[in-house]
Amino acid sequence: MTADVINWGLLALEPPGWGGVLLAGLFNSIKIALGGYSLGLVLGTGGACGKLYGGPVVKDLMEIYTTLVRAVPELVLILLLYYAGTDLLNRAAAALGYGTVNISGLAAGIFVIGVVQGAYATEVLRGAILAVPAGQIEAARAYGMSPLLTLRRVTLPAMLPHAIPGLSNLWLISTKDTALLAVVGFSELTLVTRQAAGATKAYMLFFCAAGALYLILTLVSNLIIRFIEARARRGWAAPS
Amino acid sequence: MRAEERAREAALLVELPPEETTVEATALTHLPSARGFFKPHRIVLMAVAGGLVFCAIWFLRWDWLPQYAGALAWGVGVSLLLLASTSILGFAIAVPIGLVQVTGPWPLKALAQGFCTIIRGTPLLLQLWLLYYGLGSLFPQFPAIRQSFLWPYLREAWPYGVAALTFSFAAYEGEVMRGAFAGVPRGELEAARAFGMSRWKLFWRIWLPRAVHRALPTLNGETVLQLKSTPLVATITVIDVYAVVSKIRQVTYLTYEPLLLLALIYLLLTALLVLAFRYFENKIPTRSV
Amino acid sequence: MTERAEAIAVRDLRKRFGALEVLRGISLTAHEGDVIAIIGGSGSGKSTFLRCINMLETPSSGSVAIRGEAIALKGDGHGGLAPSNRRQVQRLRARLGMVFQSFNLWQHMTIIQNVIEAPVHVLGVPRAEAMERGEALLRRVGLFEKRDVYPSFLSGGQQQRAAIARALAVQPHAMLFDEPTSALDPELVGEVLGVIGDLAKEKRTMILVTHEMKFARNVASHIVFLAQGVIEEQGPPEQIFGDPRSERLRKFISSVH
Amino acid sequence: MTERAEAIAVRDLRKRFGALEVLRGISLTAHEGDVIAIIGGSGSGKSTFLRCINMLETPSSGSVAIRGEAIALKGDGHGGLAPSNRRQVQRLRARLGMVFQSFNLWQHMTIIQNVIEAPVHVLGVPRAEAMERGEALLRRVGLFEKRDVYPSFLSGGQQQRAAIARALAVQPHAMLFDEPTSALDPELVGEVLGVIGDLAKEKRTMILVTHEMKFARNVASHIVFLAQGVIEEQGPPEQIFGDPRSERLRKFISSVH
Amino acid sequence: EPVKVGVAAEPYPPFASPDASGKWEGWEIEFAQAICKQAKLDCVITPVAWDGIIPALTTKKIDMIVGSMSITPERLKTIDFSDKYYNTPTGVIGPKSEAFDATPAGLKGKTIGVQVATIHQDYANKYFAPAGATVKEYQTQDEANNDLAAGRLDAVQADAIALTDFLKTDQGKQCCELKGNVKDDPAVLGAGVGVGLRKGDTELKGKVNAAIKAIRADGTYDAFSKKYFDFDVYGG
Ligand SMILES: Nc1ncnc2c1ncn2[C@@H]1O[C@H](COP(=O)(O)OP(=O)(O)OP(=O)(O)O)[C@@H](O)[C@H]1O
Ligand SMILES: Nc1ncnc2c1ncn2[C@@H]1O[C@H](COP(=O)(O)OP(=O)(O)OP(=O)(O)O)[C@@H](O)[C@H]1O
Ligand SMILES: [Mg+2]
Ligand SMILES: [Mg+2]
Repeated sequence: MTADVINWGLLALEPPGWGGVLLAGLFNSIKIALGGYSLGLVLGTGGACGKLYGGPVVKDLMEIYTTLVRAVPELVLILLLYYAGTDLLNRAAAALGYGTVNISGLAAGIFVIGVVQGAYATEVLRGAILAVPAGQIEAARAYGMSPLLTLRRVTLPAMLPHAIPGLSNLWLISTKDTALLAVVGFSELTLVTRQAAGATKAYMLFFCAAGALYLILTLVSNLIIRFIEARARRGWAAPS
Repeated sequence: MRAEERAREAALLVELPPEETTVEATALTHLPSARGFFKPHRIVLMAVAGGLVFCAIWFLRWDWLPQYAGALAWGVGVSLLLLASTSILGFAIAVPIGLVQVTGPWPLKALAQGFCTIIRGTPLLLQLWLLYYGLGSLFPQFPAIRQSFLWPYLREAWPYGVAALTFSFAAYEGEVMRGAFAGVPRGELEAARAFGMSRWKLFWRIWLPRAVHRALPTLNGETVLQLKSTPLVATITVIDVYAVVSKIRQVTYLTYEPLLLLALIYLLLTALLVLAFRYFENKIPTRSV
Repeated sequence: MTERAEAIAVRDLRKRFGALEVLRGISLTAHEGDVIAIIGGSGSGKSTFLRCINMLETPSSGSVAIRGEAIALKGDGHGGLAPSNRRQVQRLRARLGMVFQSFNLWQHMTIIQNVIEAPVHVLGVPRAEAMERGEALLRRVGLFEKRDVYPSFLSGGQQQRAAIARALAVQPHAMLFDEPTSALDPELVGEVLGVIGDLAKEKRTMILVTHEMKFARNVASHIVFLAQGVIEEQGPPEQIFGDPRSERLRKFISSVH
Repeated sequence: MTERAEAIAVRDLRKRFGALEVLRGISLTAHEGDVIAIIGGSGSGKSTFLRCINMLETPSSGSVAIRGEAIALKGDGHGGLAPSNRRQVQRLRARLGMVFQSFNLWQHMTIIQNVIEAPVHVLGVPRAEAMERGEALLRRVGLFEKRDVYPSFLSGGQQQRAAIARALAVQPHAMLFDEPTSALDPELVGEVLGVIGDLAKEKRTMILVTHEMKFARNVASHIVFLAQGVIEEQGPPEQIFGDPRSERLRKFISSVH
Repeated sequence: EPVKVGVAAEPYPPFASPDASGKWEGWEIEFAQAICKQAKLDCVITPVAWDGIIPALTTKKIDMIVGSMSITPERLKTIDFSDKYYNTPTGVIGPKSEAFDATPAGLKGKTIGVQVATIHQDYANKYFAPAGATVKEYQTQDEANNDLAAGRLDAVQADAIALTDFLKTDQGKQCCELKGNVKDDPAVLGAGVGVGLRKGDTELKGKVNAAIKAIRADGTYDAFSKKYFDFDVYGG
């Protein structure tokens, strides 16, 4: 129980070690982060297009969305969305006569992280699209491309190099935001760490172990990001 | 020389994407402009919004509000105090962290970079719990600490909250300051040297203010992000506005109302922060290119 | 001239930006094989005129017809016009090869991908066929070895030649050039003008805005001098440069020489 | 010339960057009131020489004396020299007004703050006095109305004039100019040269690196032609421009004219 | 359709805590399994953050709460309860080095830790805070215990069984002892612990009540209780 004897056996993968539980929690965190991030990308792409090309009403609605999400703490948003979002969904389903829909914790977590990420991604992508030289898009128009084709063939691929640093940061934020789901009792890495620490009283050991896991996740992600970035930057002249 | 290069390479391996790229995307730094507020579609939207607010007031329960007004105000005060103290302390640490990464000897450089990477690479919630439940429960095992004059403070929760938030701010803003220090044009520093400034004078009069000036827009965003991080301290028994609202939720068993109010409070606080920063930024105008 | 078909016919084109009337009634017909050079001072509306032809800029009034097919226009509710049929505009645009002052090559595609993009994705040419034709075009502008290189690795002159190949790849009815050399360093201008000169010799229909008077004189079959949004003077190069009538034109020519 | 005091005396200055020896033994004396223009091709070491005078670059060997006071130097352990007394360098620098090619005004201060910064914070002049003198200087360079404006809102020419006022504010024993006009648009060059010309007429000690030959000829009392790190030729302007001896100088003059 | 049984996501031994394989175990988990079996319900144990467990129930994230939740008049305004399934007194523990008793006078000037959203919180706020004690709220019981051991609290008030369990651990044995049980106040401390149910979910309530009666009658309840306690946890 004192710090001088660290009981590494507590981290063993098999019970009575808690390593397996931690890894399962990490796996849950990654699942939510991946799901939320993907959902965020979809929402963000829609949001950015809406903000740039939408009608006045769409533009204003998007502005409200990104303003609210960027001004309110994630923790508060997560609580609101976790309870309100699923409740509204249930009520809507009930009103439409579907009865209650069964929302798993995983889906709720993905939904919550996704909505938050969506607002962030909207801003990142909007900035990246604005960074595409207007002439590139005009050339597409001049060759008879329809607006959708222009978006698919020119605007989106051309903005990618501008968006990647921002999107990489969003991914790192998304992995860390999963920890906030601990406060609604979702069994991701941070919560299982707290449970393990509470059950064994080895607080330092487990929190440090979880920190190391998050850090590894971050650093491995970062290596992958660099690889992707190097590929997306093909075509950009090397900085002279 | 060789060692330095190796250290730099090793450090490069763990460098995270620059913080500046997302600050504006994750923190509100500009309020929507009031101009053109009265276009037809806006009036409709505002009517809808008004309707929603009315519904919220009419159909939801707000009778608990007067009873807790005092506690809420107190909580807001605690949140703001936390924000101010940790931002200022964090900034004070961020300056040397940014500076040594630009000019420091490599051991300091590596240390600063390691600090930034570890803090930026792990969730704040975890850091908070590590400090409070982890480190905090180790302290009393040392009689020396238990008997020291620090113990009355170490018993409390807020020092751990302040420490965690300060470190977090220092790491994120240190990364920003690194870019800001490195981005000050060499010529301006050279001009200062050419006018006979000593190193200290050059740092205090030219390099630091110029770097801060450059970092100001990002600093705005970082401070908003810091405000958004403060509610996490409620999980280690500090009673900020989030904790007050949690308590209201538990006592009244209301799901939405307290949270909506909380969101509104943070929205207003963010707007206030943005306005304050706009005031400062306008003091030193820069021509937008 | 009269027996050849009309490639581009512009009637009484007007364009205003807010209070500023940039084009004040321009009519111009380019028959198949015509090479028309548009010259004029800065701000005289040359670019705007060119951009109105393929509706990158919508005119305030007037009409444009490509190969006898009038572009359908309707009021846009703000006192100007807008195409009433977007598909028609896209179809007609697809066969007008436009070359911009700043090249506007797509930076995320290699040179050959730039060249085959419009044929494959707009005109629906099979990829292999487009590839083959694209490579032939690149060979022609002297860029075959650069086919798999990204644009930002090329010099300005090479980029502009690639842009010309891209415009040729859609087998255009007519080519539109907007100051194709003015973003280039002086030593690179020659290589681009050489390519355009060759195209002119083939009797391709071309409308080009240029500041290179010597070049315009050698290459164009017809010169149009724009001033303050109207055609101040037009005619064969010998007449425009040898015997300018209007005072303005005379001044303009002496200022650029 | 001989009876006037020595303002700047450089003896056998050498400077190497790694393997490259940029300055290969330069000696030059500027007496009070001299206006010395340094000319020479790109990379000939003009800037390096100027920067060695106030130790922004430390020489590899040789010595520099300001108003008869030699700058104390010691070996830096890498085969070069370094100032042995930092305070001395700072004190001497404070009275050498340096004007850079790219102005280097401090962007976070207004123009007047830029001007009074060194007098107040380095020389310890009372703020009110510095302010008064600074305003007089700004009036002199024609920037009085811009005193409370931040540098980024000024044109290049205005910025350079402000930089000159900043250099004058320390009441310098000598002024050093490193190509003060070469970062300016051609139409802005005149206003800056005008200010420098006025200073020259007042018989201020100045060393200026410039590419403006006509200006150097009109203003300088002495011309130094640097080539490949040595003084190839020097003398009064009439001789240098009218009757150049060395082949290199002759070539240089004809190339820049 | 499975019935989601909400348990607090925090360790609360001996009633419910996760083991090293991530499975939940404890007296209350066995109780939940017993009534589900009895009532032929297909149950899944769903951990939920304690302070959000009632919203989770009302927003249908879970269908019942088996989380040592006492039946209080205040809670009955929002949710419904089954009959009680256990009842234990409320105790106060403190460090061995200090002598005081579990009365408002004894706790004057002391910092007392309680878990949020519990009857103990309400009780401490009603009786001890006005008498000059500082009440500190914790997300989990476990963290309050830990802070007591760490010397950051002077006392912890909680369910007597949970406290006894803590005092049996190494950590508890070293530092602390039971200072006594508090004076009962049914208006605050409630009438025992019941299964939390959504209002209007009468069908489930009927099944649960019947199941509780049945396992009490057929000895199942006593059988698994013996594994944990050497007294009658059902209470009088
Ligand atoms: N989108 C626009 N909005 C407002 N004014 C415009 C716009 N485009 C062009 N103009 C104005 O129209 C006038 C003509 O512009 P245009 O680009 O056609 O001139 P130009 O003859 O091509 O000149 P240059 O030789 O400089 O390219 C200019 O005064 C310009 O400022
Ligand atoms: N810090 C440095 N490190 C290495 N080489 C340098 C450095 N500074 C200057 N040089 C080299 O020294 C040579 C002389 O440079 P310098 O700037 O003095 O030339 P210059 O005469 O001022 O030329 P210009 O007219 O282009 O300004 C150049 O070859 C330059 O590349
Ligand atoms: Mg133009
Ligand atoms: Mg130079």
